[in-house]
Amino acid sequence: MLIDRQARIIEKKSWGNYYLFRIESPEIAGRAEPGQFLMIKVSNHLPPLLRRPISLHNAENGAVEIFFQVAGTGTRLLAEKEVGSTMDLLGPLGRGFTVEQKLKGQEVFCVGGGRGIAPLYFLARKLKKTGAKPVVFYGGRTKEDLPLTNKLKELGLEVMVSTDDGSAGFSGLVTALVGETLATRSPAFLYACGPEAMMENLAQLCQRKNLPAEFSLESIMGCGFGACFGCVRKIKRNGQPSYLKICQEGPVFGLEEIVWQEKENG
Amino acid sequence: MLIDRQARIIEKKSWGNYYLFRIESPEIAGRAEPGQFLMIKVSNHLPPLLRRPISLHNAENGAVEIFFQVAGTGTRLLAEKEVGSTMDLLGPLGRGFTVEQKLKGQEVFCVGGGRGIAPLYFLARKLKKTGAKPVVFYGGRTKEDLPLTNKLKELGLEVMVSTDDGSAGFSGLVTALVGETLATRSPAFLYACGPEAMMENLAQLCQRKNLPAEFSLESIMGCGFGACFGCVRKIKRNGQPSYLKICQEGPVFGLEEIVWQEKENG
Amino acid sequence: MVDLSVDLGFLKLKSPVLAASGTFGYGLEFKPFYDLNALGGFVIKGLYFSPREGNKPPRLVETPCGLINSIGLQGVGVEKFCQEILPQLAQLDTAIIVNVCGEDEDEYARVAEYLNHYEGISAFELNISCPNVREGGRCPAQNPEATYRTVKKVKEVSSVPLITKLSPNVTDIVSVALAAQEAGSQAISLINTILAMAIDIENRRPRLNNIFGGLSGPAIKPVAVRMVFQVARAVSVPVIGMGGIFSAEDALEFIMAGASAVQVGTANFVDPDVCLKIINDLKNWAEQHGVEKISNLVGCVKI
Amino acid sequence: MVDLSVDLGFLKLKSPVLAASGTFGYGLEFKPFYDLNALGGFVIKGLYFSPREGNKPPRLVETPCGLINSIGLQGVGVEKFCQEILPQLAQLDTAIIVNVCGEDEDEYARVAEYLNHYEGISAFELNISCPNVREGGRCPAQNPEATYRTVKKVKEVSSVPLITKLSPNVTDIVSVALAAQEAGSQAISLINTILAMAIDIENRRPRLNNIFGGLSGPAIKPVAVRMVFQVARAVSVPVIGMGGIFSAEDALEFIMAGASAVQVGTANFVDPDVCLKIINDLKNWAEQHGVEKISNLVGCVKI
Ligand SMILES: Cc1cc2nc3c(=O)[nH]c(=O)nc-3n(C[C@H](O)[C@H](O)[C@H](O)COP(=O)(O)OP(=O)(O)OC[C@H]3O[C@@H](n4cnc5c(N)ncnc54)[C@H](O)[C@@H]3O)c2cc1C
Ligand SMILES: Cc1cc2nc3c(=O)[nH]c(=O)nc-3n(C[C@H](O)[C@H](O)[C@H](O)COP(=O)(O)OP(=O)(O)OC[C@H]3O[C@@H](n4cnc5c(N)ncnc54)[C@H](O)[C@@H]3O)c2cc1C
Ligand SMILES: Cc1cc2nc3c(=O)[nH]c(=O)nc-3n(C[C@H](O)[C@H](O)[C@H](O)COP(=O)(O)O)c2cc1C
Ligand SMILES: Cc1cc2nc3c(=O)[nH]c(=O)nc-3n(C[C@H](O)[C@H](O)[C@H](O)COP(=O)(O)O)c2cc1C
Ligand code: FES
Ligand code: FES
Repeated sequence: MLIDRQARIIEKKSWGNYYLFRIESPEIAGRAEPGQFLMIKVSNHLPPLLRRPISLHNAENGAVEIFFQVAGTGTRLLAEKEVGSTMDLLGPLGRGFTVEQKLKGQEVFCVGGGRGIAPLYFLARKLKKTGAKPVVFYGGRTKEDLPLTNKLKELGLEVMVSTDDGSAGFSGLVTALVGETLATRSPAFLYACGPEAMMENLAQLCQRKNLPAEFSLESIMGCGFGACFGCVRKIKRNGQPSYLKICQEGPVFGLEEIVWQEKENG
Repeated sequence: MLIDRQARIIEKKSWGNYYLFRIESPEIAGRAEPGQFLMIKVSNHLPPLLRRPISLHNAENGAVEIFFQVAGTGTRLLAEKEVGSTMDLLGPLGRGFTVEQKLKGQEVFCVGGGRGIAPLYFLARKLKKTGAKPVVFYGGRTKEDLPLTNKLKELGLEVMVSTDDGSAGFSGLVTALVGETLATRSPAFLYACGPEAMMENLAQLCQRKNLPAEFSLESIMGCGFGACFGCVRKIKRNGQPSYLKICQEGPVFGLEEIVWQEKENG
Repeated sequence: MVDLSVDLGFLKLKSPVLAASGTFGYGLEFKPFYDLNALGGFVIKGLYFSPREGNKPPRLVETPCGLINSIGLQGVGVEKFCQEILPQLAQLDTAIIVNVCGEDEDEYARVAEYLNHYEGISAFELNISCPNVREGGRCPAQNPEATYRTVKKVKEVSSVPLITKLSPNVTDIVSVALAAQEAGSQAISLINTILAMAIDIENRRPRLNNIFGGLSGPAIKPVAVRMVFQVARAVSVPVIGMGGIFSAEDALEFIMAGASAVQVGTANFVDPDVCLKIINDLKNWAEQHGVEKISNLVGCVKI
Repeated sequence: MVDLSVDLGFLKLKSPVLAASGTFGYGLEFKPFYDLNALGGFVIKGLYFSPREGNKPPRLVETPCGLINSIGLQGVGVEKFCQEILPQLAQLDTAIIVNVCGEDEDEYARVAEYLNHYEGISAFELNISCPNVREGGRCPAQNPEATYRTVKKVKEVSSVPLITKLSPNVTDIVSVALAAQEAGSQAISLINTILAMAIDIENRRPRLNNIFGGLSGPAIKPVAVRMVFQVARAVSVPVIGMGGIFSAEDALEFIMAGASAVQVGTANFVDPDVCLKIINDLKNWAEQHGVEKISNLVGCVKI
């Protein structure tokens, strides 16, 4: 974990509300693991006061990639940055996805909803390298929400897309697509990142099917490195459920660890 | 007085810490008088919270000009704006300099210190049109503080410059230069804008010489249009000295009106 | 068509958006920017019996997302106000509220008595919470007993409905609000500014000549929302909320916290037409959210 | 060479910059970013006798130039702290201050008594001002008598120097500070957070599960500077100032207002190495301004 105050944006793409940046940051890129995240200072002026957590979408050749959706002031300011300008990054933070050697040769599902696809690209790359066979499920409300479909296909992966309105791929929720697919296929593991409701539904599916899984959770973060106790969620780890820091003990947690009902206050 | 939220920057120049913008704003330009000012929103985000007061440096052909020096956060953000971007202007505000017809054919002195030169360009143009003969005194710490010298000369005016360090023109304070010049010449009026100490010294000179004069004062401004009572200074107008609003009753005041000792708190 | 009107009981407002005292001059300063009749109303700058000079400048300093002022209630006094300004306001079709000030309880009452005789004043807002006139920022609203006495005294002489404006510089805002209600105040407005200070480290002096001033603006909004929420749940009279409102979304926070109406202060300096914008945006928000009457939202926050 | 050291009487600090409780974890979280020995010291997150869960999330919300938190003092309790964390801190050569909490006066005393037996604690900071644990944000620091009683009780059992941390949610900060001094507190630190609230207007719910939380960050700096100034002029013990310090310039405002040392809170979240930067910038500022000893600036504001 380190601070890179001079990370330079070397590529920028955008699709509507979605943005992808490629940022030169050799040291962070060198340490990054799929599922970890960055805390990004979106502006040199206040507000916003706090950094914003954004997943590592990729890390290669001394650069990291991020993929994000404009959700408010912070991400809007981030989106306004241009190629050539520098950013202040803190990372890599948190514990990423577990990729065990025993997945070699096995089929694994990676399920991303909306901006939740961000860390799964990086994960799928690593899975492939390990010799696993990742199948990526990519869901959105409409086809405009699926800008990374080609990028994923270019990795040589099987990609199944779904849209709530049927404008591309499977018509319906991505959870329904995963459910249907599970009727005929038996992956060794499932990884997911996306809206809370999506992940909770997937967790139920996995429980029924006895399918081991990991989920990347979100939470409002004050610091990103364990200092503020702001990001906690109820997690069962070594015994009783207790409030664990998402930023340090997660953001990735195992199926059995997560207490979903603890949604509290929307 | 009106709000132009879409005033477009059409020209930008800079010299070190000094900036000149030409901004398309036909309605404000059409009403502007020398000595009046704008309240400028320097950013669409907070902070800074408040607009910043900047004098009208010129108004012609549907555009206004401003000339400013970076003094803090607000002016720094202003300086970062680029040609083509739009600004939110409120103006023209306040009461400008008095230019009476009887100055026709007479010599008048315009004394600007540092960024205080800003409104005097606009004033000198108007004086020339009236048929007066403006002589511009332009003082700075060093020759880098005098970026408008040529622009003033191009108006066809007599321009006398001074620098504290002698790097250009008269070596010493601009007040000394004015004092020396007054030994041999007898202008009909003096106008000044600049640091408080400079103006106070000039006021003493004028009093001794019985030279009528007007000064453009500064004050921290909350609103710029009379609503907050934040910008007051002690002024003698119709009787006893009282706190008058610089933004509405000024920023230009007559020699006899200003209570200089009322500097209060640096 | 969304219904923006608000019934305070003693006063019907066209919209829940008022301009706050001390930030709207005498109203006339804003005429160039829009038709003031769009407003729910506005509150006149604090008025003492006699004209007042106010504090020595500098009187303003900007802080992160905030503004500290130490104006000290510079103003024209009741006579000039009634002779020269009120007649110009009388033509407006919107609520004119006078912010009533006093050095002591007697002066508050004298101001109220004087103003009683004039037409065109919809209500008094009793300013017992200005931090800029007494030593160390003290004011009656910092004490339930002093609040009760002052309100009671004015209530007895006043023929105009009474709103009492509270100070945030207290340990227990609810006890002060209850005292004002008990003494007959027909509404509570809050918050006035938070006592604050800034130092110019180069000169090693306070930035304000008065040393202390009152903090306003977005910085204080979370404190104001909290206090409005606390007071609205404790009193039975309507609450008028303010503190850092710059947008319709900000106004809605206060309304949902329990404010029947809101006041917009510092924002008027930045965007002279901000009240108009907030009113329009409130209307749009209500339409988009299927809210027929803005006042249905008052205090709707679920806890 | 500028002398940054500060002598609080009961404790010598290498520099006037401490990290504030609750914003520096147990210190260890910051080891990756710089050598903690550069600090004047740091204050451990609030410690109760037993481990505590803290409040339900969401626990944070950002506001204009501010942060509201309702962590509710989640923590490991004294036993685990002394067994597992303190030994790791003992190797550091900087002041370790423990923020002592309690549900009631007895618990404060029990925590102090327990910690007395361990080496490596430079001082206790008595946290009688957390707005996040009792109903409606109440705390002992809102009342001079409760303050006196709590401080006195801890003082009687404590073998470690005592700092008392005050709450800004009061009418009269000076009376509380005097009560703490009277009861034997050897220093006063202030301010803790300001009680605040934010509402999610789309969901019509408070943004924090706990409804209220404490506001920190640049937004509150002008309020904090004012209170530090007031307290420093009234007490004879040293004052430790905090609230919204993000830069050396901010720190200097507090020092000139009368703070012998400062604490940096929320800023640690944004820039984990901010304390180090502030220390370096303070040194440079002092050099440029011909100040040989930072502590010569304490309370130097001219009024
Ligand atoms: C570990 C982690 C990784 C993330 N990775 C990505 C990513 O790769 N791409 C991406 O587009 N987004 C990602 N997010 C979400 C992203 O952090 C939020 O969208 C962003 O912080 C919103 O900030 P804002 O200023 O734009 O919006 P705000 O105006 O602050 O808020 C807009 C909405 O976003 C919610 N929000 C605010 N902060 C957070 C937060 N920390 N987490 C979740 N929701 C929040 C608010 O409650 C509000 O509803 C991630 C979040 C976490 C915790
Ligand atoms: C009527 C009027 C006309 C002006 N015209 C010009 C102009 O044409 N060109 C130009 O360069 N400057 C002009 N100024 C000064 C300019 O407004 C300030 O330099 C600017 O507001 C500083 O803002 P900031 O955010 O950059 O600095 P801040 O960080 O806010 O402050 C930096 C320094 O400037 C001082 N300052 C802050 N606000 C003002 C203010 N309103 N007036 C004076 N000093 C202030 C502060 O006390 C501080 O010492 C004018 C000021 C007034 C009142
Ligand atoms: C410059 C200024 C002057 C003020 N004068 C008064 C006043 O005369 N009477 C009063 O009751 N409140 C006065 N206030 C307080 C405001 O009415 C309001 O309560 C406060 O500023 C909080 O609202 P805001 O954050 O929207 O400004 C003044 C505020 C400012 C900024
Ligand atoms: C997330 C968070 C947790 C805090 N926890 C504590 C605490 O445990 N004990 C305490 O005395 N103060 C606590 N505080 C208050 C800070 O120590 C400090 O007094 C306050 O935040 C003001 O300083 P700042 O604006 O620099 O953050 C906490 C503040 C924050 C933001
Ligand atoms: S975000 Fe601060 S502890 Fe997790
Ligand atoms: S700046 Fe507001 S009255 Fe002059």
